[in-house]
Amino acid sequence: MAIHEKALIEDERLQQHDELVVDGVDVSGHWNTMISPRTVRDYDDDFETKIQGFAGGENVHRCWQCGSCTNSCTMYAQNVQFNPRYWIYLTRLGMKEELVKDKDIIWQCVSCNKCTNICPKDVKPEGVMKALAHWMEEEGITEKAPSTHFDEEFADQIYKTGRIEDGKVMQNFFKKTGQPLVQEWLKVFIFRMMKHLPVKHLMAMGFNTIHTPRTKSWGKTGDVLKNYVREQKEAAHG
Amino acid sequence: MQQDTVLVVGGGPAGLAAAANVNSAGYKAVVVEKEDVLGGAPILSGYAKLVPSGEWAKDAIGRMVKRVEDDANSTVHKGAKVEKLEGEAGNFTATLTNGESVQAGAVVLATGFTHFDSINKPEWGFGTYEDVLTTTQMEQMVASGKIACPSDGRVPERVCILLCVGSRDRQIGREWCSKICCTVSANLAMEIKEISPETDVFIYYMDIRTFGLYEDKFYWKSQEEFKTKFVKARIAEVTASGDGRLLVKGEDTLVKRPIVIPFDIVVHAIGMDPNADNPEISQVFGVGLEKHGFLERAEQYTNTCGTTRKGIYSCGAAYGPETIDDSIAQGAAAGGRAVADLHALVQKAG
Amino acid sequence: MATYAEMQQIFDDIRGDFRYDHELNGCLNCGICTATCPSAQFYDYSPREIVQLLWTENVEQIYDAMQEKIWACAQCMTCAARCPFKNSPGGLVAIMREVAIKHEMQSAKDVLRPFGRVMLKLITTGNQLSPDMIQPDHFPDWGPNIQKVEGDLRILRKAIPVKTLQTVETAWEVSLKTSVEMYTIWEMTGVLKSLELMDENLFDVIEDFIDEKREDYEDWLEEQEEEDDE
Amino acid sequence: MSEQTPGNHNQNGEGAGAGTMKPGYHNTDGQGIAGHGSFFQSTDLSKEDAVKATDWVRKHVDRRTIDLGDRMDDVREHMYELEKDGQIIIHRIEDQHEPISVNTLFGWEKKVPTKQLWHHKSCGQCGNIPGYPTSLLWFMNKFGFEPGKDYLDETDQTSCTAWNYHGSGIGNVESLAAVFLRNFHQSYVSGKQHGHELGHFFPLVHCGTSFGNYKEIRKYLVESAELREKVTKILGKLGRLVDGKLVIPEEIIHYSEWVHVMRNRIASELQTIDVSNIRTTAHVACHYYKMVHEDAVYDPSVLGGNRTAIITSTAQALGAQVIDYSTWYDCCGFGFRHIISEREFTRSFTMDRKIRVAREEANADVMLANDTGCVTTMDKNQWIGKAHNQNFQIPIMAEVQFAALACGADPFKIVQLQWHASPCEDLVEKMGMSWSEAKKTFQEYLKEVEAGNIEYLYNPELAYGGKV
Repeated sequence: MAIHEKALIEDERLQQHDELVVDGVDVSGHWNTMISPRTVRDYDDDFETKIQGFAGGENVHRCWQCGSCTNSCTMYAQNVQFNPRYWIYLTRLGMKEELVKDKDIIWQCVSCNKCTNICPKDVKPEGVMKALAHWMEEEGITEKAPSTHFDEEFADQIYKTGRIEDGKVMQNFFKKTGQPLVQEWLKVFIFRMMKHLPVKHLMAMGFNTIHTPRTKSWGKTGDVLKNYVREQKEAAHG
Repeated sequence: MQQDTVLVVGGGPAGLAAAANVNSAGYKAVVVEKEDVLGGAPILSGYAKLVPSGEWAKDAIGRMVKRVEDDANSTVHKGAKVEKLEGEAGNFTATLTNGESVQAGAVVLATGFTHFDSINKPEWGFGTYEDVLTTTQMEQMVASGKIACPSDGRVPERVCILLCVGSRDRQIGREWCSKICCTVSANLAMEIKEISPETDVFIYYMDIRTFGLYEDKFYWKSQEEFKTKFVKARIAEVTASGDGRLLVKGEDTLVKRPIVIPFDIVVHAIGMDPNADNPEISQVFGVGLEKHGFLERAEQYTNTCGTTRKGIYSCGAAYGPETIDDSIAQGAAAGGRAVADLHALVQKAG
Repeated sequence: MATYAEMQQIFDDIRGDFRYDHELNGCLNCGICTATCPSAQFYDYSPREIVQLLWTENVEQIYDAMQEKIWACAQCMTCAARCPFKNSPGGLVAIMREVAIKHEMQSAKDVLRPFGRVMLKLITTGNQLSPDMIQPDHFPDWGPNIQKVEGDLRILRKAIPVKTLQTVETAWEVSLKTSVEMYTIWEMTGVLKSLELMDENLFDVIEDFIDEKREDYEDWLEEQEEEDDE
Repeated sequence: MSEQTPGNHNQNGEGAGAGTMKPGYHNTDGQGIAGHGSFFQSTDLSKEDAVKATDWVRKHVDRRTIDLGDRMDDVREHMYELEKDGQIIIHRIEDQHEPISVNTLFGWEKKVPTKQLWHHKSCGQCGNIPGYPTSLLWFMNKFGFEPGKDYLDETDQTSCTAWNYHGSGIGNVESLAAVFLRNFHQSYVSGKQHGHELGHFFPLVHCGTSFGNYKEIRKYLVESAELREKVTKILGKLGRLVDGKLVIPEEIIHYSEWVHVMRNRIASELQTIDVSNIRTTAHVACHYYKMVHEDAVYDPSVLGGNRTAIITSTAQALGAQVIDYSTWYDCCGFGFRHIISEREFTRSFTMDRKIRVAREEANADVMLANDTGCVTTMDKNQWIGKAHNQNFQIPIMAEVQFAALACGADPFKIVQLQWHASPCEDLVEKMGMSWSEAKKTFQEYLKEVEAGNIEYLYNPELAYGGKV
């Protein structure tokens, strides 16, 4: 007695023991299948505020679901599952589970900003999608995007030394994103650069890459800066 | 001589406006109000702040009452109804339930509406659960200055307002839109939030009809400044869970899933029914009712203040769901039209 | 996959049913029906969607819905009791199911195969359920405690203090004349015809049974006459 | 709440009063609805004005009809017209049926016959939960009704066949209408067969789905001349017309409506067991009060008239506690085809939306229902919950079975609880009876049955339409 309407039930809502005996009765397989309901039983009241704490999400509460964003969306034209209006709605009510179901496509926003341009209530849907993508990274729902790794490495070096060393940023960025440290394009790039640079500069670059000198009297500035950024973030996220 | 007198039936915003306009033209107004106070629904039902002015009902309507009561050309009969009306346009005689008789050349029926009784929609929990209220009751709570659950006095974490209660519902014979509930609800959401900032307000809607200038002033403002959440779902049932909280059951038609969400207070945005006395009014005054039970308009474009009987005019919510400000405008127009027609009669006779 | 013309015909048959206008007045997409729908709690099934498909005359998606979705409806009719428009989504589903059978849709055949036992019982006896249909070995998921007193089913049924209920193969005793009248109803209203479209084997079994019962009835009538003559 | 404040206007119990239900608690305070708490501050209205402010709340349930005017169609009006036209014969409820009037959802009056009844059985009940019909017949006997004279139980009837209709789509309106008219014709002429006038016995429908289905079919018959014409042909062939006309009963009456109108007599004349310690929850069949809903019984004194009175009224009359729960309005999960071939849905639904809730929220001792499908679904599907940590159990039975227990009927011989899978033992014990002793007695009785010594509620000869 298979479930005829099986296509109407998500797999994760089916519970079944393939082999099971209860009170001496064999109820293996479909004889014990239970379906868990698909009903939404509560909202997460704090979620909207949380997303508003991320850059781009500030105006999410203004949305009235007209659908202009989705209708104008470049990605929606490719994939009807890509629906900014819907994600904004889910964000407003705090339906995180539904949002997470689309985790693999929300980041695909190409930032054409047609939605932001057309929105009659100034919601900035493009920003909301960025905010959602960042929230998912932060929660570990999705892996960090390469750009996030780059940003982090960049900021780290600033905190430590008050300046960045291009070579080191690149090296660590490749490491964190699992890319080979020596890349063909990089070789060509360095080779060309070397041809035109005075030797003195080249030596200084090599030295700096190894010793990463700090900005003059940087002292505790890095820590202060780091604290300030942290505070700002916390204030924004509530 | 009765051709200088207009009988105004009903002392609500429309009737008061009609009487005032009759007076301002130098004619006499006789106001007959079945309740013991003037002011109509805003006063009788204890409304809080009015849409769109934001003034307290008592102050705003109070001024209208005072204007009529202070006018030497006005006579007011409270606690009385018209029992019988004889004569014709220019020469009516009305017998009142208090034994008095009024001679008037014209009659303005400003008889208003009756609030929808939520008991007619029992699956929405009114009458079963103490924490299910109507907008009218919630207005009174706002007027009292404290938002709390009637059942135990706790401050509600969440309040929801259900739109279209007693409107747009063929099951209970109410096919009309009550026009004002969207705006009133958005306004109420702001009032609740103002008094009780820790309370989240949700409005469950099928569509939002905050027409005209009410759009940004109420709908947008409640959403953008007061963080009211609008959920696209018309609620099917309200029940209570074991912990005493109310459960609101609907389909979120945007998410396309059934929802069962806990709330502390559920507010019915009740609609406007025809005045429960309309069958009687129709008989006493010899005027027709349209198919929903409101008074029938004589003619939409050239005689908007008329009824099916010559010399009898109407205005405001007697014709169908109406806002307070439009009721006042219509009342003024009806008063003006009555006086103008009487003036023409006298000229003709003269 | 059906052609567009076939799908259009299916829709026309649905729309042509005399109940159609009675069950569908319009729709504002409010969602009350789906909110109260037991099936919507568990299936990706929505009476609102069914009504919308019909209301917007979307013949392709109506056809799709008839493959699977219409069978999810539990026919409790809560939707009809609640709809502010006085539609009956459940009633519309009933029409769609009948049309699915009329068009011999494979989905209908698949769905109805396990239901054959009920149809067999119903069409032959006029009862839809009988004591011998719900013995423990039929439905292990109802557990070992399906009867609280051990014993032979026939004896346990005999211990019901009403004669008409002391039956095993039918819910109550139905007189032969009654059964034969019922067979006439099945024939004249096209029920047997529908059954033949759905499940030819079951139809053959039932037809044999009906013939046999009719013969029994004829014999009984003759006996009666003879008795009266005596 | 002594002050008359604006919100506190309805505590005199007039109109909607006595409706306040706290979930999980027994409603004992009888307080009015919509009363606000003591914190509630007065606006500047005087007390009198404040009371008037929401006076409309007190104009109660009956308004459901008044405002609706003729836009709410009463099928009976059309039936009377058809009868006047000479098109149909109405099987009327007359004095010999000793009817009691009740109000329906729109405040319409419905006559419920109490005597001279023709039992129209339910296949699910008889096949599966026979304690239903036996408890009902037992009550009729207890009231001194003489079987065969004051009521009939005949073999000349079929099921309504609506289970198949809703489950499969095989079957159609025409066949349902023909079955309906055939069965009810038999009820109409049965009086004559037993030496009375035509129409002497009035049909009492046992099944919820039959009840809903017959009401719906009656509507279609009244609306559609074409349908009437078609079935007239069939009924003619069966010899089931009277003067060439169709016979349609004036009212469709469900057995639980009979129990409802008899509840006070049951409690005052027959009750022997105090059930005030029993926590009951009600599950009213969808097909009783949702299909053709204007015909379901509502009573202002039961649940404030806000929900159908059936079942609750009986439990209250017996003095049991009635406990609210959040899924009161939900269906049981039966689903017609689902319980046979989509069992995963049925068991999941009934466990999640009914049994778990009645157990966790209401902590009920018993769930009372008024239809076969619901009792079967909720009763049989509890056990499998054990497979997925949902071991919620609660006794399930019909309100008429519970009432019979409260009036001292034997749990086995009359109430036939041996056919139930849910833990009815617990309820019987809590009502002060010994399950094990009753069971022992019954097992002794089974030996008598085997030997052919059967006790009857109803003269077995009469079942075959025999002469008295």
